[in-house]
Amino acid sequence: MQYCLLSREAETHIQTMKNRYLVGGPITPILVSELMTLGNDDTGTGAVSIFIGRVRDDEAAGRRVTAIEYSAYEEMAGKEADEIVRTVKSAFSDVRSVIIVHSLGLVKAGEASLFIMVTSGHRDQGTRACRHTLEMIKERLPIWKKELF
Amino acid sequence: MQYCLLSREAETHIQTMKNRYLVGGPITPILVSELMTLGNDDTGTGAVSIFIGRVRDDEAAGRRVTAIEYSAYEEMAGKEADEIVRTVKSAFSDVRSVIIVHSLGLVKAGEASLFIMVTSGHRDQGTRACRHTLEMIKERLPIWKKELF
Amino acid sequence: MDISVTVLYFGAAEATTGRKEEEFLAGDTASLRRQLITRYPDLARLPFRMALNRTLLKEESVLQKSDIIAILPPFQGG
Amino acid sequence: MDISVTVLYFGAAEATTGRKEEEFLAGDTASLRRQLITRYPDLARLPFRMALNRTLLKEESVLQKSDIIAILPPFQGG
Repeated sequence: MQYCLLSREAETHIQTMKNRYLVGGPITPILVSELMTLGNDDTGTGAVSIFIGRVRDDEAAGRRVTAIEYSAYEEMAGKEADEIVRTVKSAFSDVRSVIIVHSLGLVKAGEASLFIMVTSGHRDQGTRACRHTLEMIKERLPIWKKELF
Repeated sequence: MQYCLLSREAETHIQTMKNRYLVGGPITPILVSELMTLGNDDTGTGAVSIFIGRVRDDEAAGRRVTAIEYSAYEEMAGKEADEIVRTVKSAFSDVRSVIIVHSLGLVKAGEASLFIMVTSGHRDQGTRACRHTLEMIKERLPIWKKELF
Repeated sequence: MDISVTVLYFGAAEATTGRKEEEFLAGDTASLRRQLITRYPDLARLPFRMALNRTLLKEESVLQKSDIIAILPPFQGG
Repeated sequence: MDISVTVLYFGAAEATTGRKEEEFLAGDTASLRRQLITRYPDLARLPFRMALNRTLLKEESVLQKSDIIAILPPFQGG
């Protein structure tokens, strides 16, 4: 499992991961740093494309969002995320790895709830694959949110 | 200057920055972490798009690249990078910040030589602006490389 | 022949039905869908799709013993 | 009227000319370009563009005292 590769420093974060795709609470800067070390030893990687989704403090009907509570059909989400990774890798032959992590539970405004990292030989396929992964996540991951004010 | 916002921990890295766009040597994971904290307090940001360019150990005529030495016309590079940031911000109204850092000097295979971060309200303009920034960097920054074997 | 299946409610479907899961007797997904909308008219307005054993249902299907059906309002992740 | 300008060499242009900078006497960039290629025939094969006072030259231009011209092989950053 990918998260077994992470260092001691991130262990407390990793222990909250429900599977390799879902983490309880926000995706903290420390977890992001640790996830970014995955694939660091692959000297054939020339391009690393990352997307981080954050909770905005949007206004809705005069009230400001302070947090979002995410829930998921966890078993199906894991299966779908596996499928997304497989699809992206087969559609973009230059892609070397795809990492997806989504938050469950409470994430406050300003905190991150989604992390995508695609490593590739060159920039073109990498940036397109990262965007494609993002669109597939929105379309296929059984995750729901509830805005808190 | 943006790099004045960075924490004590990154000071040794920041001191090697020639200006806000150029850093001596590789873009280390610590520097990446620090750069990623910029804009963390902007709760209107919903999307963070990052591109990191790394040196590949490509083979050329039977020899393997072990490092790249980057050089630049520094004064012009600063001016052009300013212009790239201005252009991207005016072309993509949803973009909130654009950070560009490029290495000078020696960067070994596996190390990072380019960092781009675009924060935006939503994903669509952010991911497109990040890619556009990358293309403009390739087209407009007066930077050269020498492969070492 | 009607058999017993488990129905899981997610997102707004959980709020609409007031429960996380429930047992139903049904022979196929079309019949189950009709029972769901009869019991919870608001479900039709979410709208919702169904997953059968963790796979999104593309067309109506006969149900087997121990099948798990999930009621999925529009996804909101990312 | 020819005036003295500074020419800076970058990337492969530095390797080709064996120097980082040099003074030239020229009245405009077209004349300077001819002198450069006469002195360093290999420069034409790089190829190169020129920057006048840190701005990429779009068309030939008259030179002023203290102008700085940079010789720019194709960019390779990113």
